[in-house]
Amino acid sequence: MDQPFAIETRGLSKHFGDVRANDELSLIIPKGTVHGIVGENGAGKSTLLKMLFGFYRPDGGDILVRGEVVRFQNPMEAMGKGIGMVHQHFMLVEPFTILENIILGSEGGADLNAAKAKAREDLKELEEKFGFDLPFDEPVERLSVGVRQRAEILKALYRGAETLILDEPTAVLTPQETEQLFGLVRQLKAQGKTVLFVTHKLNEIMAVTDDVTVMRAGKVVAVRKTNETSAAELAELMVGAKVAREAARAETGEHKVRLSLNGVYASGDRGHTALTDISLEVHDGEVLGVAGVAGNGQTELLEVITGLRRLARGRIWYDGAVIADEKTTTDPITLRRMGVAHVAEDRLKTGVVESMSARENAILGYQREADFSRRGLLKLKEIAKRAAGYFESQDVRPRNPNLPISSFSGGNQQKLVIAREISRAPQLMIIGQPTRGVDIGAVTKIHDQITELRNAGKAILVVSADLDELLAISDRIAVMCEGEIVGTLKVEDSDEQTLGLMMAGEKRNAG
Amino acid sequence: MAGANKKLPLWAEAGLLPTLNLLAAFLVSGLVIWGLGEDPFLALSLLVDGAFGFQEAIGYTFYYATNFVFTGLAVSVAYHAGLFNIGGEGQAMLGGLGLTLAVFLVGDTSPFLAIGLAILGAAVFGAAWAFIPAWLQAKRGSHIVITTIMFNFIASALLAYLLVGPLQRPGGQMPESADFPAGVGLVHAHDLLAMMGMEFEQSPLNVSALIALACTFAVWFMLTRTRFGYELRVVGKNHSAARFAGIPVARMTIVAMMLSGALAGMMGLNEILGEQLRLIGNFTLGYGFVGIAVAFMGRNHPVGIVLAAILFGALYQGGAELAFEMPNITRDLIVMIQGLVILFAGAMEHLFRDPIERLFMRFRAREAA
Amino acid sequence: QPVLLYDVGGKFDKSFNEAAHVGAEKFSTETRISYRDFEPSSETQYEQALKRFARRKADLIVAVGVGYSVAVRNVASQYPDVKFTVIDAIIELPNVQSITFRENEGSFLVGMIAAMKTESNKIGFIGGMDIPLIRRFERGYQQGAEYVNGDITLIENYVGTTPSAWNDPIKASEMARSQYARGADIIFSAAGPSGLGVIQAAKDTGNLSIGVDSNQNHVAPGFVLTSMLKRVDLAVYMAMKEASDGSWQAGHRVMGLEEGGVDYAVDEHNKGMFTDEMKARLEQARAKIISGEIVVGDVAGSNSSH
Amino acid sequence: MEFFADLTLLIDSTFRTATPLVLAGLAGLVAERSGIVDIGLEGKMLAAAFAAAAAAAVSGNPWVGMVAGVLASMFLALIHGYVSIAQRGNQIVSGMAINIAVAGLAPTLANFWFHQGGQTPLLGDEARFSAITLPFAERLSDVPVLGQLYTEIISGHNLVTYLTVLIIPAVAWMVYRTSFGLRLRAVGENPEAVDTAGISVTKLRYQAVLIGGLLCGLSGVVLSTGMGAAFIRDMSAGKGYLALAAMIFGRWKPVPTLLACLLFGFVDALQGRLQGENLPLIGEIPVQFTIMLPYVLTVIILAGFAGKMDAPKASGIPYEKDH
Ligand SMILES: Nc1ncnc2c1ncn2[C@@H]1O[C@H](COP(=O)(O)OP(=O)(O)OP(=O)(O)O)[C@@H](O)[C@H]1O
Ligand SMILES: Nc1ncnc2c1ncn2[C@@H]1O[C@H](COP(=O)(O)OP(=O)(O)OP(=O)(O)O)[C@@H](O)[C@H]1O
Ligand SMILES: [Mg+2]
Ligand SMILES: [Mg+2]
Repeated sequence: MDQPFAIETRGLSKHFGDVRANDELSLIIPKGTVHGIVGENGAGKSTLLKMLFGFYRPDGGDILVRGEVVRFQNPMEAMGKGIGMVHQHFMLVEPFTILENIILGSEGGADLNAAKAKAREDLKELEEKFGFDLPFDEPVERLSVGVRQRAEILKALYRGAETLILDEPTAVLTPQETEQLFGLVRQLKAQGKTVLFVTHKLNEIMAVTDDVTVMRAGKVVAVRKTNETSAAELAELMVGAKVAREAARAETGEHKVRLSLNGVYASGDRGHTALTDISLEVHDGEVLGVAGVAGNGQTELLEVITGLRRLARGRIWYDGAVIADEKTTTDPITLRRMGVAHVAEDRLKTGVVESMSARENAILGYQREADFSRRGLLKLKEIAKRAAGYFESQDVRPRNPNLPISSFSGGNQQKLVIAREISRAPQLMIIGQPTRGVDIGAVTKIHDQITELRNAGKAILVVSADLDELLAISDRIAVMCEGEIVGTLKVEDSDEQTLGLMMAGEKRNAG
Repeated sequence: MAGANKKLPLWAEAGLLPTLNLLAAFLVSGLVIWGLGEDPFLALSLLVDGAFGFQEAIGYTFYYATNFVFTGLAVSVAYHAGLFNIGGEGQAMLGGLGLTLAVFLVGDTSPFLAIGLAILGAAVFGAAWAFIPAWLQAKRGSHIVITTIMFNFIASALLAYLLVGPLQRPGGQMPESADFPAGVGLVHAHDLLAMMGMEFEQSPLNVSALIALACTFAVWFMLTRTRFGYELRVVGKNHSAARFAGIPVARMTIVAMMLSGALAGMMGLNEILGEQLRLIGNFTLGYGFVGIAVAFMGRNHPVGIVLAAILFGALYQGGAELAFEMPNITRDLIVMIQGLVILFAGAMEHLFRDPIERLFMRFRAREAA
Repeated sequence: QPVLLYDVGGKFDKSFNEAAHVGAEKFSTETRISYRDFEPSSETQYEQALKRFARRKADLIVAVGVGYSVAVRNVASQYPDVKFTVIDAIIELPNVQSITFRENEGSFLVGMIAAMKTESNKIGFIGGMDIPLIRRFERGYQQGAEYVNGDITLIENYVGTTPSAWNDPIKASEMARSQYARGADIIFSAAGPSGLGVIQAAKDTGNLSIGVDSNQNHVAPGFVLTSMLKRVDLAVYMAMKEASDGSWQAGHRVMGLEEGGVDYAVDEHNKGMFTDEMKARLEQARAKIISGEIVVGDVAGSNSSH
Repeated sequence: MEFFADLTLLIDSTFRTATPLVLAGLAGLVAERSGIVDIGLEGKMLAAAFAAAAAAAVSGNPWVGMVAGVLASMFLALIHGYVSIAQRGNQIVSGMAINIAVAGLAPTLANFWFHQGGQTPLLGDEARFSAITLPFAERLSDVPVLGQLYTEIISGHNLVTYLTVLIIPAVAWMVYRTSFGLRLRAVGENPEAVDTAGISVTKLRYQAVLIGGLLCGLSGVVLSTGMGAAFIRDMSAGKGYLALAAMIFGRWKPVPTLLACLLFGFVDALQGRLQGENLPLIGEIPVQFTIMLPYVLTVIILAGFAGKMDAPKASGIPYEKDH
């Protein structure tokens, strides 16, 4: 008989120490549907998925696949049951080619070359069916996130996945890539596959899913048919309260130029030219958004401005004074003293020191400021006080500054980082990916804070992969492509499509 | 893994676990001894008694421990900066050389000045020897584990050259320098105590033990209380975050290594300026390597390092006494026991941690209920 | 009960520690007086060990190796009523007997043997650790060889510069192979256990080697030309014997050819390789050395007191 | 001609001395490619040298020695594996501990069994892998150049050396041309990816350390039953560390590692050759400085490669999958 449910869980529970990550969780996912899961950071989404994929073992309850109870000991068994997963942080071996990554673990035979040859054949078929076109022999480390993700999906399908689990797949994608992904998802559905889809972006839920489950604190708080609910309702269900409208942007009028780049060139880590002839201005009281497909120079742009990368050519002025040119770079400490704050794009890699406590992270970059250290000695009391303050003001959870930062979710880490950088009342704020992977509750709060700064007449530069975000908080949006600024638009005359096309380098615009 | 260290109370963390590991090591050693047809329990009691049983023994135990405190601190300072300094051995040798040169430079004119200079010389030469690998690591990315190992070999050859050449003891047969001028040397503990009217058997224990303790405190203070220590640890954990925070990674790498080298170099104070009163070709006897084990057994915490150092001091001294008393237990066997202790106490902390943690969890759960 | 203290080289170093051990064994089997011995693992333990046995009022403490000089000096002055015998070092104290050897004289003779035996006119020397003590082996060896044949060439190598050089037979044998390949057909190795590598190389390449300290002729019969004996065993034996029958005296005793402290070994394994003519020349030279007609050179400062 | 002769015998010696380095280097390579840093090569080598010499001495058969040596080394590899994989312990400390423990245990057992003070009895030729003269070596020896090369350099090494010549391509093939190799390289780079691909990280790493143990075992075997003819305390004399250095030089790749080992072997032979030589200009170099040569050279070459070396990203980091 044909069992209608692809996956069912009954009273599924998972604890980490005393944290109930998943608590008596029951849900049903009909075959051939796209099922969305939303919830705050730490709601338990990833945990649930990892159990379904056999990566964690449940502490209680059952998982049923096509009607039969399963007890996965490891992902292999899950795959055996036709469950494939694309993780939030990709599970790819960077120096390997896509092909090698795909066959890893299911080579079928000791001879590698034979295995590769065979895999190529089998993959052709899949490619036809789902319209992939991947550079199989490129090392993954050279590929864009979008491509990597499709590689991950293909990997799952190659292993015969019937049900595909996606954890925050769009967090790092461009609109085009996102669209491409959705196209793929619809195609999978058309082919009778089931898709389980976690995201923090409710419009995506509305766009692709058939049903949506809302989680809070490890529990299911609601299940809805997508066409019978609204983003607003979901948001409410998630946080358990009405989500405040984002603060309005006050009229700040014309203001002096705070930051300006003129003909800036810089080379990237691989020695290639990452920035070509970049010129831009940021005024007080405005938010300049920078859009672009990841890896088109945004990272390097942030770095040259914040003194982490030297220029090959060109000049950078701050408040009328040169802070960088071919010869000179101003070091981050001095920049901070001059009132330049920096929210690093890659939180875990740059913005925080994972194994250090939240308290110690609360002064990272400001350790030399008078109120944190005097004559080389740390002012521990002062630091503790400040950290506690950040936890309060940003409502960081769990409320314990002594935990290592690694045991906070990205969302909470980000709140802390923002607090740290805002606390110095900067004149210029440089922000990379303000809300990547952060739940909407936090997103709203962070956006509000950015807007408040702006209204208070500060200058802000935001790099983000999330166009909605840029459209929501920017005054002007500059679009980068292949290290150049292909155009700058006033927010009122920009929209996803145009921006998207410009990002893809299809359309230029001297706005 | 986060908060794993929070799962146990301090006494279990710092007391119970190390003890269990130690017992495990002794258990295995005991089996070997038994296999060799000797009485393990007698051996153990002799070892303990030989290490702490009488004043002289205690003196020797702490004398050896002093060496390990220096080398252990050296390893851990580098480690906090994310560097593996296997070069303690060579740095110690150069430290010994530095202090010797200082002594022969001014020893005859002013012993006091000489001692002062010697302490300085030990630190400076040790630091200098660490500088080159550090610089290569910072600027050229040369693997510091390898370069420091190489520098150990180079140091020993260099010392050998000087000790059968320029620094050769007149008419000497072995690679060793002439004796230090009279009066140049660190005060022994028994003399010190005698001055204070306390009777204590003779032993090589000398004031460098106090210097070692001072260094321990300094390192602890530096790591936990100073901005420099904070920046050093940031560099150790995450270079890109360090750059973000405006910390000059390369310079920090070099400075940390030089501090490490200086600490290792000061080991010579105890061996050379404290006891031998002449430079001996191979006076380091692998203490630099043992420092690695000491540092990790001490969980890279200054206090832990002191405890681990005392443990090893006891093994050395007690081991010697054991070999005195039981002729069939050779010094080789003692070396093996040391190896096992390093293995169990230094590398297998989870052996008992995980079960014990589970125990505590259940215990807490019951309390909660 | 007498006590024997080895140096860090350890009891069975196939060298003079072992020789000392043999001497003590000989003593105790003859006299049925047992003895205690101890292998320190660091210089620091020298003094520790000396004190310990001094406190126990040992009849005699024999310390082997120049490394002991300082330690013995300190402890002996602290325990004036205890007898000390130190080998390879010289301490001037009323309760210390110092015994040193003229290794260079023995080396002179084996040098002659090598020179008389070589067909390639090239001979080799491989030292263990590069220290004066070993340099004087080389010096005497060279002088002896040149005494026989003025234009003989000597190829020399040292295994290393740290104590580990005594325990690296692999490197020693590589050096030996190289020397043989370069034309040497006889190699004298003063390298402790590393010397076994030299003998092995001689065997593998069908050449000759010369052993050292104790008689190593038996190690590879036919490939060990002879061994330069350094009779530490004799010294230890005598010291213990004298101490037990009361004839022990403090002071400095030098053991050269005259005293039979050094010599070359002839036994069933190698007597075939000696012609009477060779023997004659050797005995002649021995006589000349003893009479002082031949003065065997030495390296700076060996044997001078501390 | 003098020069040519010198060169041939330097190269000849290079092959001999490089053999244990290459084997140990490859051992370290396999282990570290899987993410397990193995600074315990020294100890495994020594243990194998002892076990091989002891077994060969007792049985009079080198093959028995080889088996014993390899087993001893693999046993230690297993311990290191257990500590690093199951116990998630510090791999460097574990390695050092093994080195120290073996340095003590081997002579103790040797003394206990053979009463020759921490040594094993000298092996007769039948009990060891002595030099093999390849066919025609004698006859070709007087054919200029080629013939000499054949006789002097190619011929006349011990069996293990020739075995090594086969092992090198075998290891390279395993690492790059087999599925196992793919998994091996993957687990050293990103164990989590391997885990989610459904392969047991633990099993893979145990396999790697065991292979390492086998290779390292052979390197010990050649020391005491090939190049030497007995076990002598500490006879590994730092070769384990040197092999590790060679592997890092070789950037964790088989062939470059081989070259690095050959370089070390050559420089070592050269330093022996330079001792006591009166060089033009320089004059006679003191032994202590010729001894330094290999180490100084290592440092110089290391400094030559600027930039980070591409070590396996996960090497030295215990893999913990939380629950
Ligand atoms: N490996 C772990 N160890 C300890 N606790 C964990 C672990 N993983 C998750 N948790 C706990 O379980 C809770 C749920 O985590 P989970 O990753 O499922 O949240 P999430 O919904 O995926 O959050 P996000 O939206 O940030 O991805 C967290 O609050 C956390 O405290
Ligand atoms: N090792 C760990 N120890 C304790 N908690 C953990 C651990 N790993 C993850 N967590 C918890 O799991 C939750 C989410 O983990 P995850 O790694 O999914 O965060 P994240 O996905 O980076 O957050 P975001 O989705 O906002 O980016 C967090 O609340 C965090 O507290
Ligand atoms: Mg998650
Ligand atoms: Mg997440």
